Amino acid sequence: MKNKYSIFALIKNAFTYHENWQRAWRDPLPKKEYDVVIVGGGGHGLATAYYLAKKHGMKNIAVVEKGWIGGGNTGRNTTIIRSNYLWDASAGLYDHALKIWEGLSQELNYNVMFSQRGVMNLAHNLQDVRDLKRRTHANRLNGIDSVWLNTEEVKKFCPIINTSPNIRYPVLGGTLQKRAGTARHDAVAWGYARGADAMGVDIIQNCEVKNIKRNGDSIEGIETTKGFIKAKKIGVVAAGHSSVIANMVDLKLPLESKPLQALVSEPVKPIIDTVVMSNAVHAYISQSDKGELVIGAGTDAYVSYTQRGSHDVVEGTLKAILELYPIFSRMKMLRQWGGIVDICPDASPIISKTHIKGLYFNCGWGTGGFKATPGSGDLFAHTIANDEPHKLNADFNINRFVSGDLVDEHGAAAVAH
Amino acid sequence: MFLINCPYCGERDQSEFSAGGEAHIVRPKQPTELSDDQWAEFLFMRKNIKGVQFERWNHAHGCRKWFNMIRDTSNDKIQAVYKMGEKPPIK
Amino acid sequence: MPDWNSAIKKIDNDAASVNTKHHSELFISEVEPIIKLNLRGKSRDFLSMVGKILNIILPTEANTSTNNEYITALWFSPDEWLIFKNNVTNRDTEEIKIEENLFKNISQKKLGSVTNVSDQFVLINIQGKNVYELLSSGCPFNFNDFKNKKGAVTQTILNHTDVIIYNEEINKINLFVRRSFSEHLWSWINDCASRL
Amino acid sequence: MSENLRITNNKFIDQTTTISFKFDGKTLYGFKGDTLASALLANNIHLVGRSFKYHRPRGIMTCGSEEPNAIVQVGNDASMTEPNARATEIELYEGLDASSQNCWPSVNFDIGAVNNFFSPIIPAAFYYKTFMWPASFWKKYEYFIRKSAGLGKSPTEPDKDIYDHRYLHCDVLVVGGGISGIIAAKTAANNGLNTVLIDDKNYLGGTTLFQQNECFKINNSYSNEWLKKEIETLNSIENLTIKTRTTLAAYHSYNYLLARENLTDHLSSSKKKNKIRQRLWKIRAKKVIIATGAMERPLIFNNNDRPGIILSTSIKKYIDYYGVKCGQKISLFTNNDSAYETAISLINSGVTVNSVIDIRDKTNSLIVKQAEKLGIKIHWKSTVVNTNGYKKINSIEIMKLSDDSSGVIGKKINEECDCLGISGGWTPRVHLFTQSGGKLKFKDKDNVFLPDKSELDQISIGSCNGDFELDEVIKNSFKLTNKFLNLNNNDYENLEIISSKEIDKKNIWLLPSDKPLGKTKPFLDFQNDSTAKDVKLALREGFKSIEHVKRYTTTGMGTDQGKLSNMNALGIIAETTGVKMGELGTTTFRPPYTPLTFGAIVGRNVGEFFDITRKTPMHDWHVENKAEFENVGQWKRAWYYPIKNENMHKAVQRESKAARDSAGILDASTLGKIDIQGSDASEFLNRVYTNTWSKLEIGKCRYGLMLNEDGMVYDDGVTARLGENHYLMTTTTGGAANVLSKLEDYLQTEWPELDVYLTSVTDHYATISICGPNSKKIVKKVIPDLDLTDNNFPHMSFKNSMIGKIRCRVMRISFTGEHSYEINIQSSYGKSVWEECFKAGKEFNITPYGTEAMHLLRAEKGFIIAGQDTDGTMTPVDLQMDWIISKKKYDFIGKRSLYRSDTIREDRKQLVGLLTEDPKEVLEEGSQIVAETNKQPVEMLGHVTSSYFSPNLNKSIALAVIKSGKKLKGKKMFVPMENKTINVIITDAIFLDKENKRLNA
Repeated sequence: MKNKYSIFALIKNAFTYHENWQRAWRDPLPKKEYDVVIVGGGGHGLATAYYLAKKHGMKNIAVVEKGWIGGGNTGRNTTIIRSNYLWDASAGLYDHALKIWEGLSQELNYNVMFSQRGVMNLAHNLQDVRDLKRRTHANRLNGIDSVWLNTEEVKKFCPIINTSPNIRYPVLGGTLQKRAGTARHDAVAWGYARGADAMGVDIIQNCEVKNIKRNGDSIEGIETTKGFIKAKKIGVVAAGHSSVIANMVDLKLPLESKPLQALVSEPVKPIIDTVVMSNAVHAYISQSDKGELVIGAGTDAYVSYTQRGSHDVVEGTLKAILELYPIFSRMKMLRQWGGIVDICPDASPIISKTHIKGLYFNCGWGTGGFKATPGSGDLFAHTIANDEPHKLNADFNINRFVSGDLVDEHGAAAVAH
Repeated sequence: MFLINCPYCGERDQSEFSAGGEAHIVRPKQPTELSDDQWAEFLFMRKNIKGVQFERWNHAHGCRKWFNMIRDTSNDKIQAVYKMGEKPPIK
Repeated sequence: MPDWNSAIKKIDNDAASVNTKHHSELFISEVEPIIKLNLRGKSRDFLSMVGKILNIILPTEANTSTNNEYITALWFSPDEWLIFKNNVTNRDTEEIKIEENLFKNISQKKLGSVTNVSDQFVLINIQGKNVYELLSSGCPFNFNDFKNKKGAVTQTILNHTDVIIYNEEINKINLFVRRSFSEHLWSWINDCASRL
Repeated sequence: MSENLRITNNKFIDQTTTISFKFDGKTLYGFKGDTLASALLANNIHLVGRSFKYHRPRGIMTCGSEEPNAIVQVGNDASMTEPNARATEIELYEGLDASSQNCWPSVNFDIGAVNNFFSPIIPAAFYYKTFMWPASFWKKYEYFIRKSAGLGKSPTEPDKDIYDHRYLHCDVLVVGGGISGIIAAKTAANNGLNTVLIDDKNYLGGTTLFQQNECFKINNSYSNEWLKKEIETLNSIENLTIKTRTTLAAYHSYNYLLARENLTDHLSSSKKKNKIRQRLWKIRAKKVIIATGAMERPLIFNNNDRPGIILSTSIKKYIDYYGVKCGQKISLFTNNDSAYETAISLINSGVTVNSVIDIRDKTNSLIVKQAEKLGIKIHWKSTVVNTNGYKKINSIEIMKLSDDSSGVIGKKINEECDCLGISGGWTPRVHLFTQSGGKLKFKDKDNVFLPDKSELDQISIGSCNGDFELDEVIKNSFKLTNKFLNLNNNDYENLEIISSKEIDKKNIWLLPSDKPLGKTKPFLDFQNDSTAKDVKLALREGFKSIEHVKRYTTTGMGTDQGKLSNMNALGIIAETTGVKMGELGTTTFRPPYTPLTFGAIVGRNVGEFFDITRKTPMHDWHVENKAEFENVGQWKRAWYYPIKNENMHKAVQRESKAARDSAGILDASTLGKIDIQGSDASEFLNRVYTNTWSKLEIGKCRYGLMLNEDGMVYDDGVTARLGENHYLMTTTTGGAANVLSKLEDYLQTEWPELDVYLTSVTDHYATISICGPNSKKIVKKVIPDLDLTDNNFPHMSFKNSMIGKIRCRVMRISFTGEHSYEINIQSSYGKSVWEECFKAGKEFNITPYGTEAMHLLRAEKGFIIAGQDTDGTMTPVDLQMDWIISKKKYDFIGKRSLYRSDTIREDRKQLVGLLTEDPKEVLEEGSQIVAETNKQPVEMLGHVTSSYFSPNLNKSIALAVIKSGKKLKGKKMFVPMENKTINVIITDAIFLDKENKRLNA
């Protein structure tokens, strides 16, 4: 049993100079065989393992991670959480996640700092207005708290936005989802890892999958840098590297892995207390609890696994930021980085079985996977445990690319997140 | 920012180019004879290789010519460029 | 008879029909519309037909140009060229003659294409010591060799706008920009030039 | 100014020019050439800020860009204030007004310091363990957490300064103007290579510039005198460009580098005006030589964070370069020889050096011998176990190290001091190298990470490459440069160099104290208040990766990005876990090297230059006639033309009515136009459009629909057959560039066998569209020679003609359903012909209409707008445009996708018309349609894509896409709004003139 975290635990441990805190998770060697091996120790993978153990009573589970947990897109994103998606399928999926977010700190006994400070999406041209209103109407009917704001209301909600009608692409209004917000990204991975570990899940870091061993149409296990691990089921949650794993079993996925960049400014006192996104001028921004402005850029158009994108993208994003927030011109970029995002043609994810028995994929989250972490883990766990999808992820199967029944969030999410 | 050697114009900054995805995915000559699966393979399925990838680029803000590039996606190193219709200089 | 209008709104109300602007070590002027034709073709017959009609050999070396007394031809790609008159002449008659002659002998004979793009592009002339300081404020192209090479041509981007730059003489360039972009670029060029 | 802290024989800064400045409201004085830090120290001000978490007093610690503590707010003007500026980098100027940050009410008395009291219960990452109960309180907790976060304050008004960009292409870029950079730059440039040398300081020479010591001599001169002569020769070298005050910010792949040049920050406000503040250089270098030197590290011991504790070599720079004494009685604490150079400089300037505390056993390098000769007291094999003094250090406690150095022994010595210099050895500045993708190797002997393998054409030289001794620096810099540039230069071959050499090296990453670790405060990251204890806590809790430790403890996440703390943190992890440092690896250094203003990154692309504005030839006319504009892509399109106080609705109603009642005129110049020639032009169109083109007569026009390969509608427009092998295609305004590039792609990649040429002529033509029952009369007046009879010039045909001596092409096509003409003329004449049309139409009350009325008019006729009525999920069948899909053609782009299992479904969303029960009720575009009102949740069947009040039908009309819409005509549906539900009836999508009578009227 793990120590419970609380203010009392902190006070108690202060007397022993904090020398007696337990490990948040063990550092086990891989066993010979697991019922389920999750490939990828990011938020989604750890959450999957957590829910497999918690909701489906599975005990013999491992998460293998080639680096350190949370070191991929989980630790590189701009932490935006929202569920105001256009299509019913997406709204169902992301709002399922949002509902879990709302009690996640308590569930995990780990403060993931989920901050419901609202997410605003701005409209800059008439088509934006139509699209965003369409989304707001759909959200309302789907029970998602999204409202349309006119320009004055936008200004009122976030006074530092330049809403002058004389700028190149004036703000014509926007939508607001108040339940949306941000969370502390690292804490999500750590919290799930701690929770999963407590239920016996083996989290094995620095363990890279080199090959997947299969016997005809079913899988047998994985070859790793720490040896062969036998597995009844394998759930792949490798984000940008999904295709690399898929290629091991000659499975082609409708994915392209592209660089996505983000940056933070130096920390300053609170100046913006919500999240503002703008598709038309490609910028989104929030301020972290440390005071840094967290700014996301777009993806580059080419495939790359380097975790580095081109400077033009960063320049373009900051250009848009200064158009909307000219007060930030003297702020300084402190750090800039890139992640690798795997993008589906319809900008929606895949949470699906494959034609290979025992092999499951959870991928294609593109630029916006963080927000779905708890929901994605829950639904993927369901899919693996029951060998069939939950109704909330039934539409996100691989076969949709054959039938043509896409969940096209492209129009509504040129810049997702 | 890559420095790309356009096979027609010479070395230029990446900002003059646009990327066009994987190369040598030939549009089927008789699409009507393909199954939905086969058509989906052409339309959507990609190798998305980490390593040496063959891809298409367009010198969009220069000569407007499309050409092929061999690039290692694990380090972004461009290994060769060649014109449409030409055989790849590297296997 | 309709009048022609510059694409660039005249801010200085002087008498000249085109915009001009002086800066330190820079003189920037708009060139009155002259005939510009886009030629496309791949075959040898195409090249020789153009040569015969215009009395000019189209440049086949990348990023170069050729010219004669009347006409300059810029290389765009292995099968695309821009030709333009060196001087403003009687637009309404002479232009049509050249174009129709080429069109008849090239396009209609299936040797290639001939397209009038006289007003597709606005031509801006920039000269002075600071030409390349100005260009490198918004253009990723490496002008180190270009600037010493009379007749050199490049298609590139200047302040996010597609442009064609032709090295007419040392420290004197012709810049072609699409008409709808020209006022914006003109404004950017002058803003930039005022600070060099 | 406290005179006694300045020495007057200093040669580097201008002590004859006094500059007044303000710090925390107090007026102070410094000299020209001072930094804010040196001027503050000269005024005996050490306390300049408070730390992030515990609000502990913080003083100036370094003299450069790695400064973690002395970060200040510059200026208090709402638009020009700058947060988090480093006092060590700010050049003093008249009127500089700086203040300390993260403290309230003042740096001297800071309420936030109460956190220091709570520090026992708020170790690293405590927030993950608490604030969870009750759940609803997190918002309140967070409010206070956020309030206490952040350092400086953001400006609150737009920046008035200007920023700029410049591209630079060179053969060799040398980064760093210290001794090795100078040698490299000179060698390169003297051999004909176009070379650029940049340095972030306002002078060249690095630390050698003030290294005047018997132990360091070149050709019998002091090393600094020799270097000065070298610098003097640089100006005469032809191929060499020198940029000072220029910081290399980012090193990207393909030798693409960004450098920021500061142009005005050091000038007084009157001199800054109208000048570019910062310029971002975008450098493309064939070869890069990194000569960025090394940084001194602090030592990690109990209470090592007090104001007055300064890096040893910074103390040396303050005395030798700025002529400022950091104290009167200085102690030095070191693990290497550098502190001895400082001690000697201090003694030579008349400052008392209490002692040097050295963790090593006795060593006898040249410099140490010299120090001993000067009588400097040295505590060998000793450590500082504690320091005292809250706002400024006043004494230190020294003890001997045990034999194995793991603890302390013997008697504690108390030494009074007003400043403690510390030196924990040197860290090569490998940041740029790693940014560029280079891999590091660890050199155990020196405890340093050094450049190893790189993909790019670059080298590192000097101390950033691990050469720390003067003779090695010179010889190796020169040798490596020669080899890298393939040169046979011998300029620096035969120098006679005297250099003290460090003999002993020793590192104890966390120095022992006489107290248990839990009771000590050994700081690692001074800005974020993370201590060695925090790192150990993280390790205990299982955060083993260096990245985990960093994120868990926030070590290295301050504004110095771990420049001072990273190596020490790694060392402590290595010591604690027993893993070798080389195996741990470092955290990734990310760009920029030092923080870079958003302004510099964006440059001039703000305000009017944020994005290109495209204008039509008639734009000025629209402006003169008070048009409101709509942004369509980069185009400005006339949206509507209000008369007097008309609002948009009234203007659009008037314009739409006039267009049907008499005549309307529209600027359609923005539509994309592509000239298509070649013997396979017809075949090409067959493949890119869904309908058949080969049989279109010359002189005729046809509407075409273009799909994506996935079968979804992509673009549409009218194409005219100008000749046997010649077409003119029109595209949507927004789609123009994409359509051309897509068509080129197919031509060049898939169908190279087709003889087709595409040339954009969008800008070449102005397009004037005149519609309405009187349009014919107006066109007749403008072009009298043109035979406009229906027989000669029917709908969907065009004629070439002349206006005066200018050629024009008139097309009889219609997007409004009215009898309508489009005049295409060379753009230069567009405005003039437009005005003529207007003049000719005056008697018919010709009315200019904008895009909004155009949208309304076409909706009355049920014409779609690609992008408004389609969203990338609509096939032509969904749009009920089955008629446009050729059944005969074997293939066209997107055809196969129309026959997939999902696309052939009959219950897909289909385009229909909608009429509201109340004809006055106008639906909101984007509103959703349902079949039942009393259910929650309820299935959404579709949505409204276009909706208007039609003045011509005197009722509200709308287009919508609805599931199985085709079959549902006549059915009643509901549009639920926030506060009401609107009843609608599904109808045909054509509301007006189904028989096309008006077209032919």
